[in-house]
Amino acid sequence: MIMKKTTRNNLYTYALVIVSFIIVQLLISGGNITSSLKGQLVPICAYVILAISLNLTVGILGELSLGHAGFMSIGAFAGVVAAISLEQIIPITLLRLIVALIIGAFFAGVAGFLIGIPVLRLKGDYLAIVTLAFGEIIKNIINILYVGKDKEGLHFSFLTDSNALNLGEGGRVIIDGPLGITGIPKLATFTMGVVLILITLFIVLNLIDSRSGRAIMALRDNRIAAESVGIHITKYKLMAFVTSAALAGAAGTLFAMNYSTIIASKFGFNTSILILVFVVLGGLGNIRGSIIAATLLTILPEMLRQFNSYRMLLYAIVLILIMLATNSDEFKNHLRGLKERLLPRKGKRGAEDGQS
Amino acid sequence: MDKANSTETKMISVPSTNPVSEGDVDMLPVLEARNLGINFGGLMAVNGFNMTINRTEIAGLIGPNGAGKTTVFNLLTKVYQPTHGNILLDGHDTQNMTTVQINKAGIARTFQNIRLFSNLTVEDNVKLGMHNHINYGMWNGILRLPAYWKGEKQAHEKAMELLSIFDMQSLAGKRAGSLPYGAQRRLEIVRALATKPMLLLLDEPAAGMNPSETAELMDNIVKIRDTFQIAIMLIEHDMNLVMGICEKISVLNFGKIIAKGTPSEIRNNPQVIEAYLGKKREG
Amino acid sequence: GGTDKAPAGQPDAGGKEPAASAFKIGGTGPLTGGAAIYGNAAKQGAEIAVEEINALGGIQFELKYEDDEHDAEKAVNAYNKLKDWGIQMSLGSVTSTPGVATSAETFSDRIFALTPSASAPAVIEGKDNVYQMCFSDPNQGSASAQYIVDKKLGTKIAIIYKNDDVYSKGIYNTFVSKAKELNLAVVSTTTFTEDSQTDFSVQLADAKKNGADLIFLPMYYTPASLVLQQAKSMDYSPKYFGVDGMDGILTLENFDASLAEGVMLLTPFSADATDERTVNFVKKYQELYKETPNQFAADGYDVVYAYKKAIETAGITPDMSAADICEKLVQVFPTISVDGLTGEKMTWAATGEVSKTPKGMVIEKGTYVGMD
Amino acid sequence: MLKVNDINVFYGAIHAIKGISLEVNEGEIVTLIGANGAGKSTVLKTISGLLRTKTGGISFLGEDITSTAPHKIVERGLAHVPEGRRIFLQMTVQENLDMGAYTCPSGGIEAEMDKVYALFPRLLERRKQIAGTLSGGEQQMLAIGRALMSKPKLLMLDEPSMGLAPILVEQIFTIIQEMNKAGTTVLLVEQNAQMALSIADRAYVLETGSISISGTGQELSESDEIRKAYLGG
Amino acid sequence: MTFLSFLISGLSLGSVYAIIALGYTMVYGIAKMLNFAHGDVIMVGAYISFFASTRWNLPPVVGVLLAVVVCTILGVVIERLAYKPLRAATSLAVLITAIGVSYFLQNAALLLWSSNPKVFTSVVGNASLKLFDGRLTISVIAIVTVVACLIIMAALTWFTGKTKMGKAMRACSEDKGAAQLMGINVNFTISVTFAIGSALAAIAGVLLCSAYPTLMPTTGSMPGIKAFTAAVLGGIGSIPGAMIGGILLGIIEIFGKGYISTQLSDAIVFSVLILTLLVKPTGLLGKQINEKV
Ligand SMILES: Nc1ncnc2c1ncn2[C@@H]1O[C@H](COP(=O)(O)OP(=O)(O)OP(=O)(O)O)[C@@H](O)[C@H]1O
Ligand SMILES: Nc1ncnc2c1ncn2[C@@H]1O[C@H](COP(=O)(O)OP(=O)(O)OP(=O)(O)O)[C@@H](O)[C@H]1O
Ligand SMILES: [Mg+2]
Ligand SMILES: [Mg+2]
Repeated sequence: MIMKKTTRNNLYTYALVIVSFIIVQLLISGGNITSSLKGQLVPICAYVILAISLNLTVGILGELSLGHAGFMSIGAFAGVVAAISLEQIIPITLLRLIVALIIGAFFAGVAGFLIGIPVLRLKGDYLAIVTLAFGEIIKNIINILYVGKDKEGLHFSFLTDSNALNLGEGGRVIIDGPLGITGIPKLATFTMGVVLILITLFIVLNLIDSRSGRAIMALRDNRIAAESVGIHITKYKLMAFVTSAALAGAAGTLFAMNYSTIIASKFGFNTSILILVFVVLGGLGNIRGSIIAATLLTILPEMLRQFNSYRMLLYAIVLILIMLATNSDEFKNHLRGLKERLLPRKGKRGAEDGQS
Repeated sequence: MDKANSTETKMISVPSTNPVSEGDVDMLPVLEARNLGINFGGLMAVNGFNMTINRTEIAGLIGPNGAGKTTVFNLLTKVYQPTHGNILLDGHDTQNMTTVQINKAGIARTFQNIRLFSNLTVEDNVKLGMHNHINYGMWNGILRLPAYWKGEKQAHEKAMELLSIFDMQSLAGKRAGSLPYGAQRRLEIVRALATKPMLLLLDEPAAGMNPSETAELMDNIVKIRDTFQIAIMLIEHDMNLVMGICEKISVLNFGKIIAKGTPSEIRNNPQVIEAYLGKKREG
Repeated sequence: GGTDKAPAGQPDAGGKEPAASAFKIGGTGPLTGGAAIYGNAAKQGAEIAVEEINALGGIQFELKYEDDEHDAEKAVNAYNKLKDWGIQMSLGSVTSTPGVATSAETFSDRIFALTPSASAPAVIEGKDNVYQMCFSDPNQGSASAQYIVDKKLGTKIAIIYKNDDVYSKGIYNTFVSKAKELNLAVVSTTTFTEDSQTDFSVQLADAKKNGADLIFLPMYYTPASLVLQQAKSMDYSPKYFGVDGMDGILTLENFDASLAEGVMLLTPFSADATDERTVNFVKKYQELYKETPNQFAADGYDVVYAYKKAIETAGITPDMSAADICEKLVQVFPTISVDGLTGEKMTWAATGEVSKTPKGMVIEKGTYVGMD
Repeated sequence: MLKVNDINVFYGAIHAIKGISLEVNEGEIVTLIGANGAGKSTVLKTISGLLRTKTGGISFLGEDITSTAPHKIVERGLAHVPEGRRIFLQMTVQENLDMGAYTCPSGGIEAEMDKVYALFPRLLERRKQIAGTLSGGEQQMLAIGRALMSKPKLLMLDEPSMGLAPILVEQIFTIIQEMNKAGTTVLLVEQNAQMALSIADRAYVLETGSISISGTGQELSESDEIRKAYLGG
Repeated sequence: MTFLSFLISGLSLGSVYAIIALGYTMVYGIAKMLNFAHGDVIMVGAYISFFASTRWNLPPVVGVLLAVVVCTILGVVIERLAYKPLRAATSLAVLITAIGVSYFLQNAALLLWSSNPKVFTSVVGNASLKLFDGRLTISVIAIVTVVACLIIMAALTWFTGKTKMGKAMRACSEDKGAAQLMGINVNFTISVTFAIGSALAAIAGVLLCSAYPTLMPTTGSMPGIKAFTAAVLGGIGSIPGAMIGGILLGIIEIFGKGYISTQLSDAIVFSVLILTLLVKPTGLLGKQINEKV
């Protein structure tokens, strides 16, 4: 049988990730990579996974979510708490990281399920605002959450402060409310990040190209028709939402394990929006696009550092121009016109230069 | 494929008037609507609607614009919950059932305003019709276990078979939204058929088609009934089609049935002429 | 952006200038976004110091500040950028959360860091080569409680702190435990967040209802100015006690100084001080940036001078590697004493913690007056 | 009155209209027939300015309107009942009719509305109903009624009979003829070719983006070729 | 008495949200886009008014008018350059562009006006009314804001419901193509929408900063998001809804802080929002549009 178009397309996507990985590894072993780029490898992986997972909700399921960073946050905190509390039990770091990733994904998935049940009944912008609200609530709750561990295990406390944990001798505060977690073991590695991207791709691409994925896309295209052919709306909405949340959770763990500190405020509205920008820029439903957009847009602000204080202004302008260039026919025509006008002028200017 | 097609075409070349074949068909009606009604903020869009449809029958529902025909379909498929009356499907009351359950229980439909999954391929649209007949779960799909390959292979074959009814196999890979209007209408029918219904509801299947396309559609509706041995109920304003293939017709006006009967009875019913057909002769 | 102008006479093209004659120092701070005031202030303060020192002709500095948007992730990126540039000594990060992240990096990279203002204990905790120029949060919290008790400033205390902020929460924590120890009654504790820092009516009403006669405000001056304004419109006039972040309130453009009348704070720096160093600094700052410097600017300024002193003491030269410099500085820092804008004879413990005496200040008629 | 001169229209890369020229004279009923996807709707949309030509020109009442904005074209007296009705689903029936009279001075609106209600009494009954909940046929009546509100000089109708009960189809065709007698020129796109040809002065047959045959209504309805292809006989 | 004073604080905060939400909902309801840059236009308006009074010594009224004019022009220019080319694109593409515009405005303000906060002088002074022997104070600015909010709501309701331009706006919001066929100049109509929305943003900026007088480049972003929340709570596109949503949001925020916990106040506000939408899925006054099958 001839390979299906989607199958071929998917293979390109895997190849893109693997080839990029090999190139980067070669650069690293040759010492040809800047600290700046090297430092961004893990966060890029995390953002790629976040973008892919959000694309599942926004592009494939067709529901706008403005609270994706909330799931990232749950994954980050749950995963790091797990990694820290398992320090003695699992001494092998790789194994501990894997366990942390799974726990991060699990908690975020559970949150996705609990949130999904009420939320997914809403439509369009109403759903979007509720996801935003949940993102903010998660942030608020982690800000008043205190977790510590001692010989007796984990202790939890809300609202007061770390003293209320009543930790025993040699106990350690892990989550200290708004101070977040400090002293995180830096377990995340670029290789692990790439492996996680590949797993994410495997899950998402295979899900899309299967019976369940078709059902999810059917909901997006026409809910009423989907019901009329016997597709259970809530089940498939939840399936997409929970998968998306769980993957975001794993990405959150990966992300957090790359920094020595995390705080809840990091995972607010702005981060949710950032991930959404990746998805929209890469194209709704276009997984490879998400990967590329997440990578480029994570690197872009760093590339603009040479412009000093104009950096973020330029970032904004570049973002607007990219959106116009990829989405507007009118703008494309302008560009074409501009090019036509500029080319001859360029020649003229050259002549002038020659004269003076 | 081609061979099968030609034999089938032969089979339907003469529309049979008595499709009820021997023994295996249960004589219980597929559908029975009793005193069905719905109220939209004071407007009784459908009122005291009674109707039975027998197995392998082609029934027509006609009536002026706004008479409540589409609403009847919406009641039968539980897009709206009836405010009065009962619907018996295969002898079972469908009270409290949802649209999804109704479909699983055996009613499939098309829509007056086409509702395809327009960003998906033609093949995927049909496979979605088969959704509840493909038996593998989410993890089988993600992990690409044998059940996935088997299920997808069967689904693909079955989808192609269904598409062949309208000679649409070559369009399988196209985006449904990019098809010409007529093809979209046909695809909707195929998708509905893929759910393996006992009763197929068609809402204005010939709308937007020109006369020659309509003629072809008529042949195909009969062919579908004969091959799948199902009942069909259709709404249509094209009298050539209604009078040509329906075995019995109900006429709705202001939410109430004003006449029932065979095509010739309806055609000559003065009330129907007055409210619906107009003076012009029908072909 | 004045970074490129600051190191006067330094050709900044390429890192391979013959026999590097200037020390490359740099730090990260929020230069954009909501916390940009702090980052820009620290940067500008440091720029002035660099300019002054370079003009002397001896030790030469090349200073570079990178934007971290008050975010740990961006701070690590910014720090890595500085590493690529060839940073030899770090000014850490301006704010605490990024500071914790970058100090972990400087620790493992063996680059010495002296942060002007990242005051959380976690910034220096367990890192032998990371030092603070500012008080650490616990010190401020307990010192404030102690000061209030010693001077009998108030008996019933209300606290308003910023619930999602490391700095604010850190000071609050230690203030409360010290207050308990000293039997200082805290009658009202309320919070706000980044997202709800416009309206303080509820917090003030709670303080008022519980009869608080002094409100402790462990927060930066921007929200504090709103607290003062809203309390006034409620006809509530308790005493206010602030922390070093409160300094700067008088520099707010168009601020009605009468609102701050009687506000007390523990701060190591005041732009109104009359000593020559401060007067000189404030004048330069105003000329260059058209603003009055706040404590962050002063801290930034002092960091550069502390480095100058340490370099002189340890005999460090610009051609040394960052790691070598780091080892020398680790040895020398606990031994030196520096005079700066934020304190005379500042010294450091080997933990990285600074020791300087905070001055109790009170705002009277729009200027700071020593409180003793 | 309307002159379409050798227009080419593209949807992205798809060349939908390939050099079509046609003419509608004052007082005529001209019909445009053709199979699904032939490009009939595209022609109408191009005339009313919703789509732009790549090459070629369109003039209306002697003035060039090739690149005139759609709302300006409407002001000059051209109304278009688009395919798929495009009524304002969230407005009431009456508000929809009001919108139809957007370009008219507010004075004569009442009278015009009464005329539309007289043509379609069902709309009068449903005057306060949200248009989105009307039945398919009712929506079609509203779309036509709305276009009449602007008292157009040239009325372009895209499949007005679609989804209408036989009795209404007849009515609509009668209305078209009556309006035409009262001075409105009509350009009609229809699937129901037989009826369209029977009232048309002239007709064009469209085949995948170009005009294959043109002639008087009668000539075409008698042509064998046409009968076979479009009249189902 | 605490209850009353909380209520008044809530009303005052809420009506600031409401005024922003009115501008938001206007653009949102008609151009069908989430204009995340709206909050930043507010900020620009406040800066203009600030400079008018402190640097150029203009009387407050002139300052406000100047702010309105500048914001109106700004809004129209933004629409022309950044949103108009995207008429045919998905609404998400426009949303992302709006975010780009928001970043742009914030960073431009940072470069132009520095990160140093400025203290805004209330346009109506800091006077307040004292009731019940001074146990209850109501600031004049709170009263002005509430009144302004009511006037704006009434004016907008009249404008969109009764004027020809208002009708054109409603038509554009539903179907731009069909609106053109009615003879409506869609581009002009949308420009007018943005002009009105931005003029309201200027007024909101002045009132916001009069009540809560710190002004920085990021001043508008949080109130912008809160106002968006308020607009949805009240029902998307509904003008009275935006007003009610805004005021409720303010009251809930204050009551949540006052009676439950200041630490949880954000969570409380958003939980109420979620609960409301679960009970009324299209907001308080939003129309439930059932798709006809
Ligand atoms: N959701 C609803 N709310 C209010 N009225 C409705 C609703 N749905 C349908 N109606 C009204 O009920 C009546 C019946 O509508 P229905 O769509 O069933 O008509 P129909 O017979 O299918 O007409 P057509 O042939 O024109 O499609 C119409 O007058 C319509 O306006
Ligand atoms: N928006 C679009 N994008 C791409 N192609 C289009 C679009 N609209 C129409 N087409 C294509 O242009 C051609 C002409 O379409 P048009 O709608 O004008 O046909 P029509 O003659 O009106 O057909 P129908 O009888 O189905 O209404 C068709 O091949 C169609 O697929
Ligand atoms: Mg119908
Ligand atoms: Mg058409």
